[in-house]
Amino acid sequence: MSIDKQKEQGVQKEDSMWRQKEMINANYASLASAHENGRKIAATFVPGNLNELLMCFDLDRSLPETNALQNGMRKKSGRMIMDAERAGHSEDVCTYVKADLGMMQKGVGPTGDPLPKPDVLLLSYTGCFTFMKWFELVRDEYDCETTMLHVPYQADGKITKSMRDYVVKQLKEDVIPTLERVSGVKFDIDRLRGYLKESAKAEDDLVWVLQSAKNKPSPIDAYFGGVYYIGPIFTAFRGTPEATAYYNVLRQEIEQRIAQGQGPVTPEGDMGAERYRLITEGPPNWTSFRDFWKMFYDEGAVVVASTYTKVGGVYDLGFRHNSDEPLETLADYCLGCYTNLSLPKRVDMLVDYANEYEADGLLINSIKSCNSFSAGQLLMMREFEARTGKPAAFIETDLVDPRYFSAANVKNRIESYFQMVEQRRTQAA
Amino acid sequence: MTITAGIDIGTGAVKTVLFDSDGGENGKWLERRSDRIRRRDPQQLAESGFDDMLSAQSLSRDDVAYVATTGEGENVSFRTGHFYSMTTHARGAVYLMGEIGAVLDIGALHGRAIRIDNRGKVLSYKMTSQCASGSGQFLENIARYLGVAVDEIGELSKQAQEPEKVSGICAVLAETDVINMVSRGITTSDILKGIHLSMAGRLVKLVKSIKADQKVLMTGGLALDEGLVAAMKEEMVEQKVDIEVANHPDSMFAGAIGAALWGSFRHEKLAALDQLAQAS
Amino acid sequence: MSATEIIERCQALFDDLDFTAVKDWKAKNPGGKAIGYMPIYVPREIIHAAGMLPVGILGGGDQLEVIHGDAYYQSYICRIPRSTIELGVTGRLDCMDGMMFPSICDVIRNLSGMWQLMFEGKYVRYFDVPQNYEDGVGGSFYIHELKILRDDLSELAGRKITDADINNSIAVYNENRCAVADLYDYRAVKPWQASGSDVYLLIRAGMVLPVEEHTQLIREYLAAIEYEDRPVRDNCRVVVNGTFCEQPPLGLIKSIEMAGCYIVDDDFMLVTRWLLDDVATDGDPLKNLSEAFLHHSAATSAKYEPRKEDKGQFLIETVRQRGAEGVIFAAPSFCDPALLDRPMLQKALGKANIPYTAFKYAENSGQMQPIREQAGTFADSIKLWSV
Amino acid sequence: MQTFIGIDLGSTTTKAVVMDENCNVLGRGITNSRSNYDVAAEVAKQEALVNARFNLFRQSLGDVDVDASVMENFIQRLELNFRLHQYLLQLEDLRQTCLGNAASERFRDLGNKLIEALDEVFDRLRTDAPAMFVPGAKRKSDFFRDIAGAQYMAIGEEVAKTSDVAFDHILNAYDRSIIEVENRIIGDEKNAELLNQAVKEAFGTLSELQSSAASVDKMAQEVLGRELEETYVVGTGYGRARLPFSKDHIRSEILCHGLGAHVMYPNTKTVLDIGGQDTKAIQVDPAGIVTNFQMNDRCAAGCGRYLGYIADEMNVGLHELGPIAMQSTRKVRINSTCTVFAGAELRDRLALGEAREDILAGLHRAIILRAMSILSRSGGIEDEFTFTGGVANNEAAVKALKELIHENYGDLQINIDPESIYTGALGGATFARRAVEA
Repeated sequence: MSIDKQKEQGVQKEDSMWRQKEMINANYASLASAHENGRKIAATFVPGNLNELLMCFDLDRSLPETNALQNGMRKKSGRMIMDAERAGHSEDVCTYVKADLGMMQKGVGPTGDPLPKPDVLLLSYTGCFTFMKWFELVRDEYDCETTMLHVPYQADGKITKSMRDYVVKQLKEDVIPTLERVSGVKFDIDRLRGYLKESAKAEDDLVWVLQSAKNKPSPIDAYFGGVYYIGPIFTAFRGTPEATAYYNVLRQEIEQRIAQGQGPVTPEGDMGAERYRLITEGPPNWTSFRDFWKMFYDEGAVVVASTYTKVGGVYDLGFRHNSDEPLETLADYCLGCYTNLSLPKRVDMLVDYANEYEADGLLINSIKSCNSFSAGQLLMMREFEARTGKPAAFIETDLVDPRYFSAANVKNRIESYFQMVEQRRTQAA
Repeated sequence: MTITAGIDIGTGAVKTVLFDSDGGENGKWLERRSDRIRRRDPQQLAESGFDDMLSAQSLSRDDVAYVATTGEGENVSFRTGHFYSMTTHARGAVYLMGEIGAVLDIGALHGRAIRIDNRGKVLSYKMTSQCASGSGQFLENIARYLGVAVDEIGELSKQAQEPEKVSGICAVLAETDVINMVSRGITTSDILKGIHLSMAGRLVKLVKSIKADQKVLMTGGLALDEGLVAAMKEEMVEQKVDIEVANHPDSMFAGAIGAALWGSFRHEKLAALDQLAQAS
Repeated sequence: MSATEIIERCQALFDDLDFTAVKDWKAKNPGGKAIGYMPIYVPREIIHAAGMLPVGILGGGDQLEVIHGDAYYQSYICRIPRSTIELGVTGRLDCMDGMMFPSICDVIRNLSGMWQLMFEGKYVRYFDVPQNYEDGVGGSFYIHELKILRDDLSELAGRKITDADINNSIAVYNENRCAVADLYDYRAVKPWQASGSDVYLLIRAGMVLPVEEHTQLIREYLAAIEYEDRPVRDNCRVVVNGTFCEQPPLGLIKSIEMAGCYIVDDDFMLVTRWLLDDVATDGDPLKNLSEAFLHHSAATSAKYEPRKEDKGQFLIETVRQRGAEGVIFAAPSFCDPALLDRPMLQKALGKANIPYTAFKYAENSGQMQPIREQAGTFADSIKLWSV
Repeated sequence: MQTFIGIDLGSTTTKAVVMDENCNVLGRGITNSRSNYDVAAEVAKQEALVNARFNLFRQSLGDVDVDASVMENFIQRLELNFRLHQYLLQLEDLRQTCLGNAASERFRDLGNKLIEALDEVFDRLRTDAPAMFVPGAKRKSDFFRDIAGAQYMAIGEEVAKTSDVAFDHILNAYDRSIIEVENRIIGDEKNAELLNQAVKEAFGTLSELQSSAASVDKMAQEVLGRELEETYVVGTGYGRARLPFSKDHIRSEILCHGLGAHVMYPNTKTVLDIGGQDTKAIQVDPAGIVTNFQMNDRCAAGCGRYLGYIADEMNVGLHELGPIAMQSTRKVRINSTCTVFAGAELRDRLALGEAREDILAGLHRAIILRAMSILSRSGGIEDEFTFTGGVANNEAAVKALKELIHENYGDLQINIDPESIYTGALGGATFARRAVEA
């Protein structure tokens, strides 16, 4: 359904939402016609997404995880996954990968526009082992030129010079030359600087938006709403003026909500009274996103901080793209993504969030597909409870595999959790 | 001519056949029997069944050139050799139906799709995963719960108006699903059909995953469940698989037949090797 | 010792979940330290050069009762981290003075962080390896990682580790690599003599024994096995692939053979066969180790394959060299590297007309019936149709 | 009088607890959840109310000057007689339903044979009935489905041998009738009537009572006549969503189990409940408030039903498993607790020549191992520890649990109440009481 039609029908959304929807659709439209219009397509991942660099070579950007989640939300992923499994991919492995391969078989993107095969795969191997095999699989299937950017893991919670040098060297000696060859465009570092400046502006506003959740009531839901807010910056738009404009509008909307003491907007309009403030760890489930969200706002639960909104960059801890050292800043950006952080560091973040955002507790949505997130979450939960004295709940779902979302189970857990928090509160009072 | 026996020990029943063939070719079917295990010792069932068959043909054990076991028959004491289920079902299926591209073996606890060439060689296969509410066992449990006799299942299932599939992967939770259906007033027919469809869904997925391109023959204990057969046909359409799912009145013997024929083949091969050995 | 006695000793080492062998070594070497390492590869030479005992930690097998370990993991994560944590919280790993977690997948990667939180005060090292194979790029990063390891260990050992020390250790490990290679070659020729489980147990012994002793043990076995007279069975020859991290239960290896397959090559405990040739024992040892890693190491699912056309070639080469008739892909359930890689390897085998079959296991799998069923059918299809 | 009722709608059984305003448990009732939750809830509640009356009888004992032992004896008879009548009532219903079904199309070609066979079966069932309800008699279970079922199988098989009707047909006649029958509610009036009858008969059987019959009867009538007002009802458990209750009459089973365990054992810190298809580990604070919980889902491995399948597979009663396992002399490690494949595993092991009791012991340990890791996930075990749910009545499971707790957490107080299966309902009833206080 076209956006204007939806608008006519008065579908509940803020301006920023419409803007974003338009940006996304425009990008898919552009990808669809890229080859006719002589443009080349690069595919790359959200964590370690070097959007500014790719723009320097006039490449269109396609992000496989985003495609998969868009297909999930449109209830198309289930079939794609089964197609991939039938083609011989294990039922045990990441469903983003299978949804992506299933989609590529058909060559049609989430919006229904054709999605041509990418001309180059920028394998920024950042914080997720599966990425590496994912693009090996795509390369194996579609013969795409592939360039690997290996981003070392922050095992000890810090970025060392050796790590940065390694990444920068790969950019200089491997990634940039490959992109030049594929695109036929010469690399211009000043052009990169320009995009990076633009990025930093949007990043400031994004951080302001995410931190607005410190207000009571919180004007935003930093998880279910948050996934929309991170959209442009984490995908094909960081470094573009559209993105900067989007965050500007978004910020104004939220300033207004704060002034009027309003809570978050939900698919069913404004949320009722804020009863629970939560931190979340882990990605959401996309195939039942609405039902999942409803389980929260129906109970007056709002997420005030989430780690998932940091997979494409932990900006709230201070990182900004810095145009003064363009390549080094790209390296630091990749090295700093949430899933590239050590487990102890991730626990610290959760604990700090719980305190700074005055949360009642932690909810971990453990994702079958994503071991980078999930392996160790049960320990993170214990550590969190021990260090904050706040209760945590643990549920298991998946990203885009409808077979793995059991509404009854999830509801039972969440219900019991809220009743528990409630009970402890009345006890304390 | 060589007389060989095939013994297929399954979860629910022991199937035994006696064949007369030359090296497994143009086999003549002498005897057959199937004994439901019902908590008895399969080994003994196999042995007694075997002997009864012999006496029916007024033969002695020495007249049998090769006793081939399959299924869970690896440790049958009086066997000559053992062949694995997929090998034997493939061979048996070809004997029964000739031109087929794949075998779908459906037992009490497993489902296997086996792609074969026209001589019955196993090219590839796929099995249902361990935890599967789609097992025949599960169907039987539910049938009893619903007060339906095994021989009624098919008929009832065919009468279904609006079947509802069981969602649960774990059979126990799936059972609860079913109980909930009953409590929501879903008819017995619709429930059974629902289970058949869920099973069929999984099985067709198997058939697709082995990329079968020719007629598929259903074998094993559930091959003759009309309800399942019907559901299979529907699911094939549903999942856009354009090949015929056939079945054969004797398909439950496919494993035993295959064993008997392979036994004969092996027997001749070994005999040949002996001669070679003696010659040299 | 007879071959059987040697294997009995290895079996005893294999069954011992308390690492008594390590404790004995420490008793004999006062002040000596032990460093545990997980699959698939760490440069044991450097640990050895520090005068320490490298100990392979391969999970708990099918005899360990996992209680606390399960509490840390969801149903969809493989077994090895659970049983490893169980070994840790039950004090069985107290005899390790440090733990190394190679970069193999996200589960093991995160386990390194869990170890930091759960066992404070112990030396924990996530050992990153380059996925870029240029000496000047990945190489210099890797050499830096090796330096860190060397310096950490010399601090732990309380003495400087010289290049001479490392070169000497490299020589010792060259010996071991050579013995292991001979063992594999022997089995490929006479698989009925050196059974799959024999070879497995022999290599497994190398996870807890000092390398010199292990080399010796293999040599003794090779000498003794010739005197055994074991029946030749009508089996086909297979390469087992995908078992490089979580180990299959011994019962599975035996079941494969029972079902009619001789294992003529495998990727169990790759650490012993990771570097394919001798490593130079003169000059800068870290540079030599790096070059060996970058240019002369085994291909596995945990590595990036820079060139599409090389995908699966290493496996195909192994099949050819060993005269194998097929490949059995046995991978642990939920093993990302093995299971994501498998379709590409299968495609490559398909092109090379090499038959294969595939199934999954867990280190504590109990039911071998389905395994025998599949391995057996595979063996049948090769045997009955080979003219 | 006011009563407060908690109903725990479990996946396999439904439990009810009736409480007075001083939080004393008056009565407990249990029934199989069958395919109709409303019926199950109603039946469980009625059972609990009937049971409450028996306890009221006990409470009123003091009012009459009769030797206590005689009185206790009287009440026991009373209860047994009541159960017998209830049983016979349903048995008759079953008979009619079976005969009805036997006359249907399906069995046409059997002519009268099946009808005759059924008549014989039910005659014998009726004759055997009283023996099951004499003091000290053991019954396989307390659910009509199970008692009648077991008897029916046994007798049916014999009848099948003598008559020329296949056992399968006789069995099928039962299978298709039992659901109908067990979904018919007996009803309060009928129960009252049966109770009255039972009282009269109890007098008949006990001569010692004749002298003081009048006072006893007066007491009895008073108790029978007393009105039990259902002041507040709280529903919980797996099937709670299906109960015809408003939201504020529903509580999560986690909270109910936590509170119930706390009510039984006020020092409880950790609760383990192993039910039909889920296992819950719950941590509670000194006030009985849940501080943490973990439960299995999407896979019922290692839950109560697992033992059910095993019992079926071995053709023994569920309650016999424990005792058999207790005879084990050798340790057998079993790693898979998948319910459906339990049977296969069992056959595998038997084929390997392992002893039945050793395998069973291994299976019990496997279940408890799973529970142990769920406990560990919820934060471990703290003194005191309370084990609830159906499996808590299985001695082999308890043995394994005690061993493992000792091995992993040392010596601590382990509470197991013989009535622990009612824990959730007890918590529900307590919430009901509190709801009215507030």
